[in-house]
Amino acid sequence: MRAPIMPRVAVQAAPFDVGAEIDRLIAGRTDFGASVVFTGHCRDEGGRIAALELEHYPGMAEKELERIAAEAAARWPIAGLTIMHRTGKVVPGEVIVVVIAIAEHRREALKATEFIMDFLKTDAPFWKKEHLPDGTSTEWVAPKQADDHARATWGRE
Amino acid sequence: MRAPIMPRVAVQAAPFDVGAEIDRLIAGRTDFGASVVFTGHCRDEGGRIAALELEHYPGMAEKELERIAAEAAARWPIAGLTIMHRTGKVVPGEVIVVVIAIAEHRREALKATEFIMDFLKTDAPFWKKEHLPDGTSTEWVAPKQADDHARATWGRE
Amino acid sequence: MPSALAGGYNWLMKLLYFAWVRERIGRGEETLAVPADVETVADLVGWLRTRGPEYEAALSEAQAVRVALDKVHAAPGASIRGAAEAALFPPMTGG
Amino acid sequence: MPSALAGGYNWLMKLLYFAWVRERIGRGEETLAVPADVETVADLVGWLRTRGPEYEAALSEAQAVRVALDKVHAAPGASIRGAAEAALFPPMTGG
Repeated sequence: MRAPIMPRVAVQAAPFDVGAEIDRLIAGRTDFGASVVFTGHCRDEGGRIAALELEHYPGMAEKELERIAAEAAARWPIAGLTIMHRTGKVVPGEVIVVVIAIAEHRREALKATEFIMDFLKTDAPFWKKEHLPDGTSTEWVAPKQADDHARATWGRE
Repeated sequence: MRAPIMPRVAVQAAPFDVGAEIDRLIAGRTDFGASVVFTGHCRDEGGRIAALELEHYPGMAEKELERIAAEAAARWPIAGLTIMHRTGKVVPGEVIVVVIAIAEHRREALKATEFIMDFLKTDAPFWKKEHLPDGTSTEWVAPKQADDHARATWGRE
Repeated sequence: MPSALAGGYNWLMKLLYFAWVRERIGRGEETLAVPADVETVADLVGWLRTRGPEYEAALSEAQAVRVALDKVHAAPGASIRGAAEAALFPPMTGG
Repeated sequence: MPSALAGGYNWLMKLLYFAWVRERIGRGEETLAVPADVETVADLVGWLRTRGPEYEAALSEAQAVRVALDKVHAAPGASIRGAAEAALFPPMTGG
């Protein structure tokens, strides 16, 4: 009986207003019981990192986020979904990625969020470069085996 | 090396300012990579529910939330934690419970949030009474077997 | 006073009731003199059921009634000795 | 133009490079005439490696290089026929 949801997906250089995104998804709605807001933040790793620079593949990045959103919505009866990812330079504390999932019950919202982040990490074409405090040296972030493993636990694809 | 965290726990009749609670936990911090904000909302169930009334056991409610917070912090290396629960009357759309967990990596923050909600549902002394739109009839919400099952999957107290 | 207890005297305990247990009993709290032979949580529930039809109505679904002693969940076999406060309530439905 | 391909003519493909693949090759994109006998993603990577030391430096860690055809992830054995655009990049590290 539930109408298919239209996930909101965005890739942008501007910082996010997470509160506004939550409002945009849930304002006026009384048909959901659980909301999960996941945000991934730039860490300074004890002062080692001055900034991260996010490179992406324009066009494919949005397409992959849409594909992952559709897959999550097909797996769990979620009532609303937002996935947003930053590009360009971000400084410690800033939000790199935000996932907002609402559902009737908590389990769907939590599982969908976990699934989206696991797939986003391994499938969405973004790459992080570290800018170190000395202002010159930079280094590409290495992928984590744990991320490949996390994606594999979902059982297909 | 991580200092023990001091979870923030509150039980209150006033509506929550979730954005302010997030800020309170994360403002100025650059030592975490993942934040999960779970909110449980009053649903109207297609117009069946006009409001929920939340009864609680003062003293024990706070104590149980603190116990659950401490247990979560002992299980996962979380960097900050907030658990808040409403009492009294809430209307559809309003937030009943909020859990905010921050951690270095997403998995800890997501798992801790899931764990906290599973234990809160079965162990924290709150009871919901439904107020129906006719203005007179009320009914106590029945516990869900799924909640007992969810708690049991964590393997010990 | 352990000697008084051992001698079979009643002792005073604060009882709290919540949700439909409270509604059926008709009050939220009371202080009762609990007989000395009421030793466990299960004994306490059983003894309360003998106090009148309103208690019987509230507590007959023994599986459905939970007990906390001094604000900590207690199993049916737990001793109530030393507890100043016992709360009886249905399974919780918060969150 | 299948007949031209069947006849062994080269065909034009847009190549995109990202992250350290881009840095090592020294450019973000280029359009190349791909020989007709380059049929799969693996063939394409192998052929690019023959184009010069900068390509060899970028693509020698064959396990580490991923390919997308027309903005969709493609396995090494996938056919590149019909694709207008191929992107080569390291494992992703977003989120």
